[in-house]
Amino acid sequence: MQMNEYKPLIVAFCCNWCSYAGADLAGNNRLNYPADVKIIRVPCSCRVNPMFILRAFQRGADGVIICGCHPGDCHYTSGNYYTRRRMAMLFSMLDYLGIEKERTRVEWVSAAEGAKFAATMNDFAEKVAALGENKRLEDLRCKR
Amino acid sequence: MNNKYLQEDLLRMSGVNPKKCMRCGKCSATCPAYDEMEYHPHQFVSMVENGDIEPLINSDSLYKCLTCFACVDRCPRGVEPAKLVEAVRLAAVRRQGANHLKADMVPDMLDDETPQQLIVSAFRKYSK
Amino acid sequence: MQRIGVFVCWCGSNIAGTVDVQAVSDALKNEPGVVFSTNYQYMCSQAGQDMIIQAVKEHNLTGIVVCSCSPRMHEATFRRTAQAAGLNPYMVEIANIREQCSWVHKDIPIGTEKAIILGKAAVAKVNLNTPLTPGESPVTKRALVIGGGIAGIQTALDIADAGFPVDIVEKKPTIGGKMAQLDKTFPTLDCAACILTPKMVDVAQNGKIRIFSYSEVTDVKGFVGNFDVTIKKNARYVKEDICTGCGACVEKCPMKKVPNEFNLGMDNRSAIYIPFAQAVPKVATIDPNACNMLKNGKCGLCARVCAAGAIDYTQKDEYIEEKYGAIVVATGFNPISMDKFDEFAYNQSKDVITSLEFERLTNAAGPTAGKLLRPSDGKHPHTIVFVQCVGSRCDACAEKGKEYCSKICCMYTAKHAMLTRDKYPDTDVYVFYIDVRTPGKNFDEFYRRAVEEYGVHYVKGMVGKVVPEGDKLKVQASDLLSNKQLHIDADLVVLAAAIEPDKSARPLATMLTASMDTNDFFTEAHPKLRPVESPTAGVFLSGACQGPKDIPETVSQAGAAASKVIGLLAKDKLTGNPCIAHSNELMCNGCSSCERVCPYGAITYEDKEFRMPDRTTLVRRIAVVNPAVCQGCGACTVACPSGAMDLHGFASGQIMAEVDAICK
Amino acid sequence: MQKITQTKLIDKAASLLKDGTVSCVLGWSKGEFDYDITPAVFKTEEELKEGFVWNDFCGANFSKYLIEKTRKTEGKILVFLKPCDTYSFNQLLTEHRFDREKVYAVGIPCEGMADVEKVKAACGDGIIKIDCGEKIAVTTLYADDAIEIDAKDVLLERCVNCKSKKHVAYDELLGEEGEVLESARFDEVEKLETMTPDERFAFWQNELSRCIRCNACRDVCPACTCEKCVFNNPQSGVENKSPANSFEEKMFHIIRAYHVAGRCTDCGECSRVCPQNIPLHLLNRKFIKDMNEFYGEYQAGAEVGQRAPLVNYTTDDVEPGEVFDRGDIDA
Repeated sequence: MQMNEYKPLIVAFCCNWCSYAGADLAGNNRLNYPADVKIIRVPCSCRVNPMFILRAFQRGADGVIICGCHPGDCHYTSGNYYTRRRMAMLFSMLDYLGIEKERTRVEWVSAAEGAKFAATMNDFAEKVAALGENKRLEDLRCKR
Repeated sequence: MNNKYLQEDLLRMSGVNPKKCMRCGKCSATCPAYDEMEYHPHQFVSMVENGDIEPLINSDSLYKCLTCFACVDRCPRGVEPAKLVEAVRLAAVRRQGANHLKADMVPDMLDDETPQQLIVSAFRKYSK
Repeated sequence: MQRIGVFVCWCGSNIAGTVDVQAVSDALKNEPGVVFSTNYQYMCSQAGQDMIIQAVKEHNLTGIVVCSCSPRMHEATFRRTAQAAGLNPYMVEIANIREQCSWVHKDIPIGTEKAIILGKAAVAKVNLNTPLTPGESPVTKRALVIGGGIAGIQTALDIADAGFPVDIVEKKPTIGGKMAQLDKTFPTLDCAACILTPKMVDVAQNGKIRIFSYSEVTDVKGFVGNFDVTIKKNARYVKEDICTGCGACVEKCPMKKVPNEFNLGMDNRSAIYIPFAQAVPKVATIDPNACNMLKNGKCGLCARVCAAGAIDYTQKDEYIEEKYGAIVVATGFNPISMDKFDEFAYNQSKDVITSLEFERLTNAAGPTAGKLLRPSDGKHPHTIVFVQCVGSRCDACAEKGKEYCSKICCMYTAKHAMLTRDKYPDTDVYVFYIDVRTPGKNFDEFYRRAVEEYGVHYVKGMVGKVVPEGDKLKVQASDLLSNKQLHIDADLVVLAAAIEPDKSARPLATMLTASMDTNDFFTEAHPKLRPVESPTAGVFLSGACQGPKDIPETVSQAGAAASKVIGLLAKDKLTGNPCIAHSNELMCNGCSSCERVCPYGAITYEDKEFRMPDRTTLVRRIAVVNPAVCQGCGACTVACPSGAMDLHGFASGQIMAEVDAICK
Repeated sequence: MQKITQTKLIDKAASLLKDGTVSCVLGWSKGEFDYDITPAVFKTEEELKEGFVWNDFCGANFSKYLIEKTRKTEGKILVFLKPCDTYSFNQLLTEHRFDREKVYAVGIPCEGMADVEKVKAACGDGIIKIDCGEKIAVTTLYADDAIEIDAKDVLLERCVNCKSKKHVAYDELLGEEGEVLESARFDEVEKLETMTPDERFAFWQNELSRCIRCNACRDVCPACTCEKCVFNNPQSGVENKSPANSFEEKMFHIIRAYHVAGRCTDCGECSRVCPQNIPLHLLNRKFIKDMNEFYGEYQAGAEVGQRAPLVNYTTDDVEPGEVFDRGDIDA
């Protein structure tokens, strides 16, 4: 499908217990967010390997967001605390390499926060769209 | 000025959200100036919420409030009625264009015994 | 190569309204591995499921992708369908094109495009799916109940009734909890002790129930069906099995000035004590902070008068380790501290009391033998003011109160007011209320009787301040309905203090890895449909630890928790979640990174012999995952530097395939 | 000029071999040229006398070699450890990568190692002979006399910013014990942090585009000891041997640095061996600096059994969205 208007491609990793359910709730409440956001379900945000994020950027994603339970509410008690450290380190490194920091985000969304999920996705998609295409972490061979 | 604007004005000036009130009446229960007032702290909250503001502006109750903030301290819901009273007071002063206390009246009131703080707060209370 | 069938659901118009389902099933037909693709009105209906089963048989499918509602809705349904068709249930993946597509997008081309991409991702994942078989673990047929109040007692009795052994751990010297301290119970006004103590005796006499009183849980390991619990039995310096509860020691003990916690400090007890006459176990306990013998070795009187020889000053804390299949939390509640409510002068006057203290004042076994007397001077109070909602229903930001309604105060205050007027018709009783909340069988009738028959003055308004003056308490309050400020000279002020979860609940929740809300009440697995289960498998909730409750509600929840426990213990084996971590021993470095992040301690190490290409043997340390303990969070998979650790069902390869499909 | 002499080390090694304490010695030996000293195993006193070298070019960190060596060797191995090597040694013990019982570690003081590139810059090409005495005497094809340079002027970056002269692990220590030093090793990182993202991107694009994916940085790294490296594993999704385009250089270096984050002792071997002179230590040090700032001071390998920041947490850690502000605030 050829689109004139630039549409960012956003990959969202959502933990099964909170954020994926929060995304479902956003759907239940018919809260709109851009179709550019594609959700991948993981058991816990701590399942998200930094390599997956790099992979997504390599394959042409313009933004990657990781959503998990609020710190302290992890279904597995401590998973999101590790996520918080891992992502803090990864994001800091990407920023250090000059990659736009608005392309990555971690957000804590509980199962009850459908509205927050939609608002977060709207905001993130808007910020990523404003940056335009991801040029700094692209792999030309993977381009559409 | 229409009531809706006035109401919005009051809420913005005071920063009070009267919807948080659960009608417990603890503000009025705790008020030391209760008997002096025609409208009591809890009534300020509910009347402003209902847009019934004219009677408040025209009432002497405005100037009976000691601004002691006991109601603010005790309110279980954090509504802060005294701030609302203060806001209504400001509205009254602005509307009349006539202050209860004018700036040129102040020098006469000054004497060495009066703490400066009192003058300042009285001025704050009766004019703006 | 997989042979994948794609089934796109219309969900009536829920999906078909914004997604061109025909276009989706057509587009997915050409994906690698897909040999069959169709769409249908309701995939989850019997007809839809039959369609899947039919297709599996006809096209020899090895994997299934259902494009439908959220996997949280029907993943289990379609897994059963796959199983019925002879497939491994874990060969099913769901593309969520309802909650995360058709319901959030309004434009058909956009919705359709996204649905196709989500479908492609699911197909890419199924291509890498492998059949999984859940592991099995045995069930220890014994339950642990933490807390020996009415909730714990009822749960334990019901579980024992079904034939399973139960242990109760109670931190106080006796079971009974808060109910044992109450006088009468609303709305029927039965005496609390009369209905509770027979149950306590039942517990004591039940062969299936063990009571660990004066004990606490210090460690919990393991998982549903296989908990390893450490119980610390505090030294009570009395041999429990020998003590007859005769009370001779209590009588002779010279240290008699210890505030009696059972009467909330309104009278004193001795250093060796039995909390109350009907205590279970009826065994004396020495308070080590008060006993002269234990503090400085001088006294020993109780040992001399004990005919049974039960006193043992050398007793040590004892740690007991026991296995349990299920754990019930029944840690109950406490009234909040009144320290922050200066306006009510609770700390300034003895005659300002909480409702629980009022219970003790009117209880025949209480400090005044049931006569309503003022704590300060022992005089009969003539004007009593009850204040409702003290610390309940406060603003979320307020430091001193709780945001929730404590639920039981309206009814017990009506009870107190009514009983006072009944026994002492010469008293004036005022109740200041914000709302009177009486939902419950015969509750409103009860409240109306207090007003109409007993003449209790219910005043809509709140007490603003209480000032002790002479032997009176000056109460300043508002009467909102008559728009007046009231000034009452009261003799006694009773505060209906908000209730909060017991302080022991938070550390216990950490041990159990059970979640709590911001108020420290335990969270239920589902607020409506699973109200007595914690989200942590094998942990159940009973009574006020989950939220404010009155006695009938507590008892019914206790029974419900018991039936859930019985349902669990009745199984011989539990089937686990097969989506768990596993380590590739050829790649494992044995570096311990995974062990450090595992929240369940599921990873251990062993030295394993490897045959090397040059025919030598190499012993290397490798990680081993205990499939019964692993819950499948995946923390280890990312901590692992070599990528040896992976997760069944959410393998790195599968997730990357999804990423690729989405980004293509 | 190293304080301890080559002869002393040979004597030590020879006597330990002789009395049977160890069965072999892991040490440095002469390579093709005088400046490319390479690791070697010595089994006899004769071999030691013939090949063992200790001078200003003995940068190699032997810790990593112990993994393979301890598996294959009967008896104990003698290993010489410079202060920075001992951190790697401990880190590998933390990760249970070799049997401590099979190693006899001798700590030796180090005055800093020379950077061959700097030597070449000072003396020109065509080096045929280097003598390390009081000064480094370099003989080249083109100069008549040996050129003398001060070792202090040609130190490796990691030695200029040496973090510690203290040995954190050894069985026996030769010479005097040093101290943990205050170093300016994060200054360069800080400088980068204060640049704009565009400048940083340009900087790294320039540096990383030189990468030829020789894998030397990975192969030499004492933290890169995986039984199977993800870059060699087709299942890892990042398997790749040579860079196809600019993305893969970045990908490789981010993943490499992330893999050793929290385990990297900042020994600087990666930058030392890089034939393209990419400042790889700046990636590792960024992680170290961030972890120090966000999660408290942590030196990998300072003690055996430490819990690295990335396998640890506190309930009030910094949020990932907040990490970016730090550099600016500090600046």
